[in-house]
Amino acid sequence: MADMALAERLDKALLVDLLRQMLLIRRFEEKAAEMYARGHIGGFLHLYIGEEAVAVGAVSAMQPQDYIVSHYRDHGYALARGSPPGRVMAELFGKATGLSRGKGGSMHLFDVPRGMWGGYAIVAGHVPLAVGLALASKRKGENRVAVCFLGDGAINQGVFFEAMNMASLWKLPVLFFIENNGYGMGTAVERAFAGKDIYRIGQGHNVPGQQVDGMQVLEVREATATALEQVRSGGGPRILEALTFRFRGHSMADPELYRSKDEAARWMERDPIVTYRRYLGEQDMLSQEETDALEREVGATVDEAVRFAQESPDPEPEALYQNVYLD
Amino acid sequence: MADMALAERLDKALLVDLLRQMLLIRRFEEKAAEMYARGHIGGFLHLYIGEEAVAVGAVSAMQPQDYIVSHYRDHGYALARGSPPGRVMAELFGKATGLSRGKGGSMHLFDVPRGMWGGYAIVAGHVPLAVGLALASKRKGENRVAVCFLGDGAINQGVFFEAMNMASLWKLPVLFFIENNGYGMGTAVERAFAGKDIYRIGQGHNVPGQQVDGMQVLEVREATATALEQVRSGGGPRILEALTFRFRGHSMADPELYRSKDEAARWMERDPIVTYRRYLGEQDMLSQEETDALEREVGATVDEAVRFAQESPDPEPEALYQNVYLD
Amino acid sequence: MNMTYREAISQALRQAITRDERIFLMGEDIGRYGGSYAVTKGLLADFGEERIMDTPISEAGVVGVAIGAAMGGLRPVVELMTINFALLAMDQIVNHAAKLLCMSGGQITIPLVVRTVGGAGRQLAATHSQSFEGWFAHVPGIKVATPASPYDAKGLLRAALDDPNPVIFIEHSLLYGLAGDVPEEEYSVPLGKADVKRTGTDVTIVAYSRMVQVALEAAALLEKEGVNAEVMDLRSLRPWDKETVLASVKKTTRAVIAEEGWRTGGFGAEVASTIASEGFDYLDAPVQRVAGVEAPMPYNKALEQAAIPKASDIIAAVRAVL
Amino acid sequence: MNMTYREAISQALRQAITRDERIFLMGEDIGRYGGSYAVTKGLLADFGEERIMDTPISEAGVVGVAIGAAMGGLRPVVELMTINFALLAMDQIVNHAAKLLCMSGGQITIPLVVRTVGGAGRQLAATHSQSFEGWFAHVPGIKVATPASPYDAKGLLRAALDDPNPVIFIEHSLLYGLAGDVPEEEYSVPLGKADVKRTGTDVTIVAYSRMVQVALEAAALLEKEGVNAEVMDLRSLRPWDKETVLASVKKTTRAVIAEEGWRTGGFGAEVASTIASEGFDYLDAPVQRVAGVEAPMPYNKALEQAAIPKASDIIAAVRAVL
Ligand SMILES: Cc1ncc(C[n+]2csc(CCOP(=O)(O)OP(=O)(O)O)c2C)c(N)n1
Ligand SMILES: Cc1ncc(C[n+]2csc(CCOP(=O)(O)OP(=O)(O)O)c2C)c(N)n1
Ligand SMILES: [Mg+2]
Ligand SMILES: [Mg+2]
Repeated sequence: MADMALAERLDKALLVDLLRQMLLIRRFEEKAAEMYARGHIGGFLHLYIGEEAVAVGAVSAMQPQDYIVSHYRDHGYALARGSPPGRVMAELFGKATGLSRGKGGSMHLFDVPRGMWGGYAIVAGHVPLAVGLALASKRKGENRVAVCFLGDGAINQGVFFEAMNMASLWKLPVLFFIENNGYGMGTAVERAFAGKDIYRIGQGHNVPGQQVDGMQVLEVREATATALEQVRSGGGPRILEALTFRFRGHSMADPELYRSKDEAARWMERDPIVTYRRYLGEQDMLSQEETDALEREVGATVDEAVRFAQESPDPEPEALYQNVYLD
Repeated sequence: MADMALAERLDKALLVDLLRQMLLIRRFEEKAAEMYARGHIGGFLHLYIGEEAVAVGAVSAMQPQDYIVSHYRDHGYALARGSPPGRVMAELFGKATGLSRGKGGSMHLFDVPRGMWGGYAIVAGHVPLAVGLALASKRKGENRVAVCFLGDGAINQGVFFEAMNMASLWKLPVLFFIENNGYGMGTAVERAFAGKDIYRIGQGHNVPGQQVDGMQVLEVREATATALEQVRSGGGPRILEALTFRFRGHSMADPELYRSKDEAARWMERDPIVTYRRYLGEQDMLSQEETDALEREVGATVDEAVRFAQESPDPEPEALYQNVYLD
Repeated sequence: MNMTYREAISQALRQAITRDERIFLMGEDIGRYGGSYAVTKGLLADFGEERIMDTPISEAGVVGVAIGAAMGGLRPVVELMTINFALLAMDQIVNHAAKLLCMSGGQITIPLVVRTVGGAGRQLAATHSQSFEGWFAHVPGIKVATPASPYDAKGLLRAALDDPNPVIFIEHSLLYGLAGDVPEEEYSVPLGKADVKRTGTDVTIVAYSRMVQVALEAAALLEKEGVNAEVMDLRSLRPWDKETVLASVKKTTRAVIAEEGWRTGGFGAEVASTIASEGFDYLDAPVQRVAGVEAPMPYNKALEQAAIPKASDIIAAVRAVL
Repeated sequence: MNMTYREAISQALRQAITRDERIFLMGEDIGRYGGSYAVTKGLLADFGEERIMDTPISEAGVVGVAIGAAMGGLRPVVELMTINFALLAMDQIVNHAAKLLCMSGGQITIPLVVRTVGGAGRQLAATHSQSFEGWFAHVPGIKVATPASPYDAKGLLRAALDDPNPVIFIEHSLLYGLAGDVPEEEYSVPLGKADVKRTGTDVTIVAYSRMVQVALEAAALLEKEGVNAEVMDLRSLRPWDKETVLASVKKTTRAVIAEEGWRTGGFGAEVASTIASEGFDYLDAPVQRVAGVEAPMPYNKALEQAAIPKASDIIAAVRAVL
């Protein structure tokens, strides 16, 4: 790992906390998969396993006032942003205590007080929303950057270009964070996108881009921090592309016929949690005991989240008619 | 004019014919404006005056089997493609003898037998249609290139990128011909498009582009011929951007508050017809008598077109119900 | 004051921008060009580029950006140049504007007004002459206003701007020149309240947008035949004022619905079906629907006129129910 | 042969691709992934990438490219992964597919089939659970098929593929597992012919797509109460078979319409309004409409179930008309 220099600038508590967050997301999702299999969770469940360094690295570089606007593979962002795991799990269970009161489910996690402005299930549909939030921020002089997370598949939607063009034209504080996990459902990037480099897709619109290794949390954090600084200082939007891989299928129903076991295995060798934990150990930042304690802590948090979700009530039947309109 | 070398490779008949075509478009449209003012033409009428070198240069470089798919500012393409001026005028009049039987009007000129596959009034909506025609051509091994004419304003529509991406991905024979006349309605290019160069907008998708002076018919012709050759040889799509200017308002209703008389005057000095006629004269290709004869010929053609349109019948009332479905 | 429908809307916008600094306009050619129907003419000069934003030609993106700006605390008023281009923004309107309040469990609000222009009659041909108001009225989470007079245009726009929900505000291009009395000061015409434009006893004609004018024309002609028609302007389609309509039908026992768009699945079907069911015991004759001819709109003027409902069509329908 | 709705559609596609070399499929993840509802599974291996084209996630562009390919003499079958995403392609479908034949004066033909999947019931929440078939049925120039059984799915798809006009073919995700008898060979079920699924004398229940199954369920329960319901499957919404529906209502004198989508402006309004007007003299009770609750679809399972019409809702409506 080449990010020693990065690590040296951070204190141990933070470095360990990044690991804790990644572990939390991993264990949370493993448990969610189990709950899905048992029928407690319905609809689509898109796991983030393998991509944890992206959410954790990126979100850790954001300021509290900044906006997260993300696609439907959104558990990682919410958890990294500090949404209570119990309320996230409760949303997956469709409970009244869920982040979105059981109305949204896995794909639509909203935690506005914590700056989680939603997961969105229309591919790329959320991109202009992020640009609009950035417009509001700029107009109101708020110093809030909108960070829009989207997948590699989303850049083939026209609205991405429409929104990026306006963001660039009006120099709005938005960071387009493209999580390139190699596939949009079963379609490999190169079978869907005619360009060579995703991070350069903004060049024609004057939007600079950069690529980062999405399997290394500290690199993601650093690259995000730099990009955010540039965006925040009024230079207009930027693109950051993180190279990563989802270890699981697209959603729980995916037979994964479109990619080889080999390819997956190569990426799994670079498991962001395993490598980062090893690295912290090598740096004498984390002992085996501390690691075990972390696992226990995270395990307990996840168990507690499940308990909370299970014991939470369903929404009242009247909830069906609530929040259709605001009076 | 720097294109003597270009001219030398062409024979005189062709060189003069290019002038004749430009003149025809000019006089045709001047007359159309008059007919509009007199109430013979309704709806929107988007004049092409000032841009004649683009249609004439580009279309003259196309092969008969190639497809034209154009935006609504389409009189020039139809006339350059050889559609009978009488039938074009009749369409503007909404007559049964019109190119589209009076159903389409100015914005929707269709002359399929001559390779004019339509003018389309949804900005950029026609771009994927051209790509689809190119797909059909490739699949059927037909050696037909689809030339898609669109305005500078159209590149801000997402579907342009969606279509271009597929064209590039599948290496389809399509030429995106962007007529940059500086404005989309009243919005200057730089107030709508955040990029620097339109012709480079395809780079992110691996679509090479080039720019040409749209006020010089021979240069447009040469650049189009080169681009078409590349496209036809299977290299995938290309972009050609022609720099031009519409001398009239966006449509007949335009008060033109958004641009200065100066700017217009500077472009009018480069009137594609005036400069080309002068050039032909300088080259001893065209005498004053020949010029006068050309004007008379074109004038007679336009008068005859108006007469044809005026004397043509309206569609029968039943036409309202025709061609809604094919049996 | 006497002013046109166009002026009434323009004044409503001007007063709103002046009153509330969160309010701003976005749209294609609303600024330098002056608006393609000149509704926003002069506003850029008075309020500047921050409040009157010309946008690229990107309907989906523009509506999406406006939704985001509304989420972020501003109050955008988008102009979609015509309702035909709203098809490009359908996903943003239906999947975001209409749903985020609910889907977020109440955390996101979208105080957004989308102004657009529908209708035919200017020889703009098939892709530029459509009426999709019924589609928007189908979608829970948004409201739909369809003003038919200068007075209502101004008042409904104020109501839309005060509404915390997304409102689609559908103008009609042939009404822009229509003049009428409009108070100078701001006022609100509530969404969901129909207006009895003309009282009558023999038949209820239900209409909205430009068809209100056509219905009034028909009613005037019918009067000469001794038929006394009540003309009802729905003013908004979501919510729509079933109660007032049913009360009128109870009185007249006969109903005709007039709309400009295609018949099959038009909003007229909703109104007719509601009257036929909930007013079953009132009706002395089957409800008649007057609507546009089901064909892509032809460019040719005579064909276009034949495709759009006229007073004579309404009169024929009234005769059929008498 | 006994096969599922999914298998019937898959077989229809396979036979069509085999029979006609102009036919090819385009869509997101229909190839390598095998189709998000597995309808196209196995086709890529058998027919190759020229005939089974995976596309980028670009609904508007994909439909537009397919329209162009149809113009150019091919016969594309587009899969839009769900009807919710069809909103992104609305402009291409409505402004191009539906209009070019007419707008070109008959020069352009678009033999295009757009397959898509509508409906709710899988906890996919507000943006993934909608029913827009009524919108497509509003548009002259396109046809709309809504198969409710494996037999019809196969036969209607053949009819759609033989039709020289653009056809929107709307499947229902909860029907894919439904099994039934389906002939091995190709056959055609005409668009525009309703199917009497069950004859009865007391009430006509008109439905389409999944609601046909729900109506049959309701009819079976009603039989136990001694109510003899006729269940009618419209099979296609444009054209729709008014004659057969009216003939049934003439016999039963009572009608209930069941649809899954939102009530206001749903296609049920068209059917109800037509029955109420053209069958005015037959009706002994107001037509009842059963439809989905007017709210963005909640993720929570119980709420979702409460929002979708059930057999008990249809039974209640039948009781109301008896
Ligand atoms: C407009 C739209 N089209 C299609 C889909 C179906 N769909 C859901 S996720 C997905 C793939 C997205 O891939 P990518 O953007 O790379 O994100 P990832 O799932 O890899 O994180 C597709 C096609 C959708 N939700 N929205
Ligand atoms: C989708 C859509 N949005 C808006 C319009 C209205 N409109 C017609 S032409 C035009 C400007 C197009 O500019 P450009 O592409 O540069 O072509 P030009 O008119 O300059 O030839 C606009 C906004 C439209 N027809 N379609
Ligand atoms: Mg991906
Ligand atoms: Mg232009």
